[in-house]
Amino acid sequence: MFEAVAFYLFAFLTIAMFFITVTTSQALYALSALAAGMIFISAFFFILGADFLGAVQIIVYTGAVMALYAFGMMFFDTTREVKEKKGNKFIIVGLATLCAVIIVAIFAAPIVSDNMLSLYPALEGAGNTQSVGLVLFTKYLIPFEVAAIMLLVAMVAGIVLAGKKMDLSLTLLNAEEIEKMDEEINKKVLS
Amino acid sequence: MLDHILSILIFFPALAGVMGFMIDKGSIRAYGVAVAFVEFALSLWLWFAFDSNVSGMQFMENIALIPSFGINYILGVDGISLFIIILAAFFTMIGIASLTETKNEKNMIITLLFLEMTMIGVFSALDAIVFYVFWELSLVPMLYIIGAWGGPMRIYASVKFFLYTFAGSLVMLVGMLFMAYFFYQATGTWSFAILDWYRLILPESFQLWLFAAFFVGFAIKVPMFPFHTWLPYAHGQAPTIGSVILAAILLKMGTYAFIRFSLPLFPDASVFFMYPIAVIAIIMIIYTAMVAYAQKDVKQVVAYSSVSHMGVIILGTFALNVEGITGSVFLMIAHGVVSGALFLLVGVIYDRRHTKLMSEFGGLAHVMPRYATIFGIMLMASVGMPLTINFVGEFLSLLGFYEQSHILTLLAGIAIVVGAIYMLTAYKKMFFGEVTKDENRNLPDVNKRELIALIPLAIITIWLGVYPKPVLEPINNSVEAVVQLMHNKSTTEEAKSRIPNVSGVVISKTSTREAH
Amino acid sequence: MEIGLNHYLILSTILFAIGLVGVMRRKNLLLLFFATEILLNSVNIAFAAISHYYGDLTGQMFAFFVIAIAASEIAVGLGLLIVWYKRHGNIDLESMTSMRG
Amino acid sequence: MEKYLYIALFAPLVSSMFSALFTNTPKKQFVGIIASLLIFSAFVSSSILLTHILDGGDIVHVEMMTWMATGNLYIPFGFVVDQISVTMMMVVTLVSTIVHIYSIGYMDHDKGFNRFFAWLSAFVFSMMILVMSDNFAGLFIGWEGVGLCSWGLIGFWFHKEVATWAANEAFIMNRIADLGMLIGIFLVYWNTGSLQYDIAFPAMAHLDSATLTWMGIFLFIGAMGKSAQFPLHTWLADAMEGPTPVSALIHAATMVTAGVYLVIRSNELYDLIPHVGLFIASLGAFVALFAASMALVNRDMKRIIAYSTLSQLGYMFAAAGLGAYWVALFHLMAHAFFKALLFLGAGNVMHAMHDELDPFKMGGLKKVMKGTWIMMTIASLALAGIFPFAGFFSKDTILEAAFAEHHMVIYGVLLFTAGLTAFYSFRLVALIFHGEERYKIFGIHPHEAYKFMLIAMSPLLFLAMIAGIFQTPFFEMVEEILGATEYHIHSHATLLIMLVGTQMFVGLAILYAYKKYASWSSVPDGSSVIENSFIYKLLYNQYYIPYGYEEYIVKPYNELSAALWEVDKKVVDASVDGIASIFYSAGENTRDMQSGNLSTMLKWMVVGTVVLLSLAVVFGLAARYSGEIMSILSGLGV
Repeated sequence: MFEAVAFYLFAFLTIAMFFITVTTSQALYALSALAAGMIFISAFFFILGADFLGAVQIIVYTGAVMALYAFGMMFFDTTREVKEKKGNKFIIVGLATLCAVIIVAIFAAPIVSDNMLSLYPALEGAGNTQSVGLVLFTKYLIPFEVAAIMLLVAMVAGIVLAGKKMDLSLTLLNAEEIEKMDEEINKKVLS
Repeated sequence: MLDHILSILIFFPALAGVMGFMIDKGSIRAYGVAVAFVEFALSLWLWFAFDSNVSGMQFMENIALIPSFGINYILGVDGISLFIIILAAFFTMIGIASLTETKNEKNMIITLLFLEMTMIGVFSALDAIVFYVFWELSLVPMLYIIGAWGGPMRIYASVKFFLYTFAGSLVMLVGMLFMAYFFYQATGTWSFAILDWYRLILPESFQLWLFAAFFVGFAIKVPMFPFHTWLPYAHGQAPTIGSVILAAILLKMGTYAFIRFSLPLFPDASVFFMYPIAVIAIIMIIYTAMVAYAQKDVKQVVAYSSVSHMGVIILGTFALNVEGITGSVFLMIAHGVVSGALFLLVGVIYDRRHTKLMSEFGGLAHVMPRYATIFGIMLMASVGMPLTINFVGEFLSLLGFYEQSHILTLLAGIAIVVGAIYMLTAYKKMFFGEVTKDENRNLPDVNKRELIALIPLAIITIWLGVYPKPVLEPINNSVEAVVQLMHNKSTTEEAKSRIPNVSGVVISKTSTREAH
Repeated sequence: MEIGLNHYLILSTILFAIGLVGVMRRKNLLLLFFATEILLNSVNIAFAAISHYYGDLTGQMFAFFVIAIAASEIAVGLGLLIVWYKRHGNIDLESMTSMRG
Repeated sequence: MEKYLYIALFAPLVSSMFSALFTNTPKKQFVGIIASLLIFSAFVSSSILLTHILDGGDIVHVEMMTWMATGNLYIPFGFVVDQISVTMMMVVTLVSTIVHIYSIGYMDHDKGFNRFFAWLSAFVFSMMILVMSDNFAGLFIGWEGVGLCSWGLIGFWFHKEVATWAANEAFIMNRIADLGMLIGIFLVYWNTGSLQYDIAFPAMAHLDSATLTWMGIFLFIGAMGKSAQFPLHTWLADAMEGPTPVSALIHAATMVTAGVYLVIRSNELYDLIPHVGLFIASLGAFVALFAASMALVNRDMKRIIAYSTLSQLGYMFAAAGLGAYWVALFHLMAHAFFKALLFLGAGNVMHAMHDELDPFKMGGLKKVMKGTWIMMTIASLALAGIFPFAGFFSKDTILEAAFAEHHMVIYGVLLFTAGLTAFYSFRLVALIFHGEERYKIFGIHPHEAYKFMLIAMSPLLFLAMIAGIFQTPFFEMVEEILGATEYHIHSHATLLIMLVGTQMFVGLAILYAYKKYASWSSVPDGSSVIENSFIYKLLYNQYYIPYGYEEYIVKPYNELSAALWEVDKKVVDASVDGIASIFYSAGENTRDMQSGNLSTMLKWMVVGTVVLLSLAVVFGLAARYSGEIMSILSGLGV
């Protein structure tokens, strides 16, 4: 009973947050709503007994990713309203709904759902951090290492891409130099 | 070395071609001629070492490539493929030797060497996948030759050539995969080796579909009516050397593949489709001959005549008896020599006048008597004059098909009439009459370089016309094996009766008369 | 009332649909990124739920890797966005038409 | 004896190749002389072979080497000298020797002197293969070879449009017939299993008559082309564009008789199918009359002789068709002599008249060209069949044969034609050599040909006069191979009446021709009544047959070819291009999808996802309910 209440509550909250994320015209709202949605999702993980995953969710998404977005947004002009594309909203929503309905229909179809439920009952004790660690460092060791390298590479790439001329500081430059830089940038843009 | 002579034959030109990139521009021609000559000498050695009394494959090589799927690098040569390989080497040699001034000569020669590799590969491959790989690879150098050195519409022509043949061969690939799958179903092991496939007896309904799949690929390559329209464009736009190789060797891939794949693999389907294909062949023969007659461009005349002659080859192939198939294999060689020579000859006049329109010529026999003579010899070979190489093949092909159908042979025989009509008309327009155009008055006659290419061809034309035995005998032995295989494999009553049982007949070739 | 796998799957589907809506209607690339995050997360829920109900940790592992990939994607994606912004002064999808066929 | 056989066969080849070496060099007298000597050596060898055969020696049969051998087919280069071929060899080598020598003079001023001898000797070689081969394939080699050489020689003056046109016409028409021949050969092979005469002919006795009929018909079609029988006759008259020695050798004495030779060679076949033989005889008789009628009014000297050749070929076929093979062969031989003589004489006249061919523009030439006059008159007498010249013996025997076989219509036609023959021959002689010297109007100064040319012709003159005495030895020689019966009218009185009657009829025709034309004084200009009569026009235009061919065969062929080319471009090729353009336009239309706008792309991506998911549903359902679907479909009768 408690599980059901929690599920529906968090389901409602998650859907609401994500809905705001995709509909709001304020980037900051969107960011905040997304962060909130992430946290609510971690709740599902806890309900499902995937504690470690829940923790990772909060740390990585709400902590790291959101921070990254927040920093990223500082580069862009986020104060103004986000212009949305003109176009038929019905198509968009319709397509998405159709997609969702089909997927639901597939899962709800007797043949699929019967197979799924009747085969494996839920097991207690699975999902604790220890067992996750065991699996992660034995069976999935190589993917884990690869993921680590990938993250490293992504980090380096992020720095290299974003960090050009990071050694220059606007506060340490005088006005003329800044103007010159602007001109150069403009030239590049024009070319 | 003899154990690997086929691999050497295939890859020597390719390696030499790669090395060619390092050769200086000025000496590339000598290098190319040298390589092609060595290759030709090797192919002659192959002939020398070939035991013409053996009907099966010789010089087999077998290296596993993907054993789990039965894909192996299997090579081998029999009487059917031997001479086409030699012809390929020969034409590459004289092609390079007679190459007139072209831009990017180096690229051309290297491309030709690569093309040689693919051609010899196709004719010596005994594994369907290897065969397919070489088959498709052969498109690339030809595409390049047409696209880079062709006439004003070269891009259109080369793309058309490529897409057309490529589309066909994809269908063929599907057929091959199905064939391998059926083989797997029947035996439990995968194999793409043609010789393994030969042992597989398929039910007639499967044969029909597979035959059709293979047919599309081969028919476009031949090219059979109504898939022939890429050929005139390709010939019209290709440089001389491209046309020569295309007509002499590349087209033979299709007819060769009919004999290598379609007939022995699907004997019942071959009998089933014999009449429709014969009708197509007859349409090819007469229709394209008439179209050839309407051409204004002499190269197009030769191109359409090529299609027309290929019709006779197809007809001989589907005679399904030893005489017809031997004739068609011989005609492949004959047609290679003759049409190759005709394209070279057209190239000679094109180099001098930069036009191929017959209305621009006239009276050339006055100014270029040697050229007119050689052209005349090739013309007569083309119309099937006895004692020239073409006659032997044409005669045997038609003779063979006569056993299957009298009336269709009569119709196909119209080839010798219509062939004479367009060829003689073209010759008359070009060579006879007074010299009407001033530009033609001082044309130089064929020079030494051109003679190097043309004289051997003329000699072969006459020599094999008078004494075809050295070539005919190995072909005959291999063809007898094929026909016997077909007879043994065929399941339907009709096929059994259409395909003769060779072993049951006393072979009276070595009669007592020949003994003395 | 028992919460079964289907509930989670349907939730995941709904979230996925919302993500799709975002992907389709957002013009601002940054906000488009948000939408992709939603898509990834919706899948994560499905993974975790399946893992739970099947008693197999593989699902969680996948979710874990998805998170890792999402993180690196954001790192690289944001870097690229910044470069783009420096060049063009905006991050509108409409301006990215150099891939026109 | 084999040595002589090889000399006879290959001396012409050597001669041809030797002459061919000099084709690109200016005229060399020695080329002609050496070529003539080589052909003469072939003649000598043939004579030795003839004496060998006459002495009752064995048939010389050699097999030189294998030509084609595949499957059950075995074709060697085999040569046989028997009574038939030795006769042909004699005719060929004798006439060609004379023509070679004659040509040295005739082609004296021609640029292509050397080339001419190369072609001429090549022709002799082909003809020798044709007559000496011991199988049908070898025969076909020669058959096509003579066609080729005839093409080269008709079109010898290739700068003349008409000459090359005629050459092509001759070649193509012969090709049509060769197709029939080829089919005949195939029939022989598949029914008898061999192409060797000595195997194939005996095997034919066991075949059913329908097959044999087809065989006979197709082989005869081949013969029709080579011997220019109706309806493939038009090329022969046009072939007169070639140099006159060529006309004498190829289009009178040898090549055109190849068809007759074929029928004679296949006598064992035609004996089995008398109804085809009767058809051949009827066609022969028809052609004899038909050609003679065209010769009556023609105004081209060479064409008149050509039609006369055609007419005489008709006689030969009539004889061969009636089973009188030896008579046909004998007439072939005699005809070769006097017709070659006639042509060579005409060549002299042409030279004298600077290539003028209209006999109406000549007249009175006997004063300046006495030798030629005598020769042509005697040749014409022989042609007309006046006793005791060659034609009397050969032609009269044909008439007797027709009479003896009770084919009175054929006999009547042939008899009537004999009269026509006499008339047109002497019309020609009278117009050329008698009457007023009309050529003076055109400012021509005729002169007699070289002495050695006349001497070269003299053997022919001699033979045209005395060939008749060979009849009995000839008959004795060939009777064993041709199984011949001597055609004798049993009642002497009938025979006498026939002979005298024929001679009188012919003689009257000659006298009428002389009376009408010997004193001709003007050049007709197309205004006289007779020239405007329907029959004259019909005959003069060769029954409008060439016109009909041109109009109803050549032109439609041209148009059909052009139309087919359009079809090739506009239908066959366009349909392929159409398929390509469907793809192309599909791509062109869908490129908007790839606007480069990411959000559009994303939208399409979602569409794709939906489609794939739907497909999954559909297939899932289909898989689940496949049994039901099948039952429903089968219920619908699919």
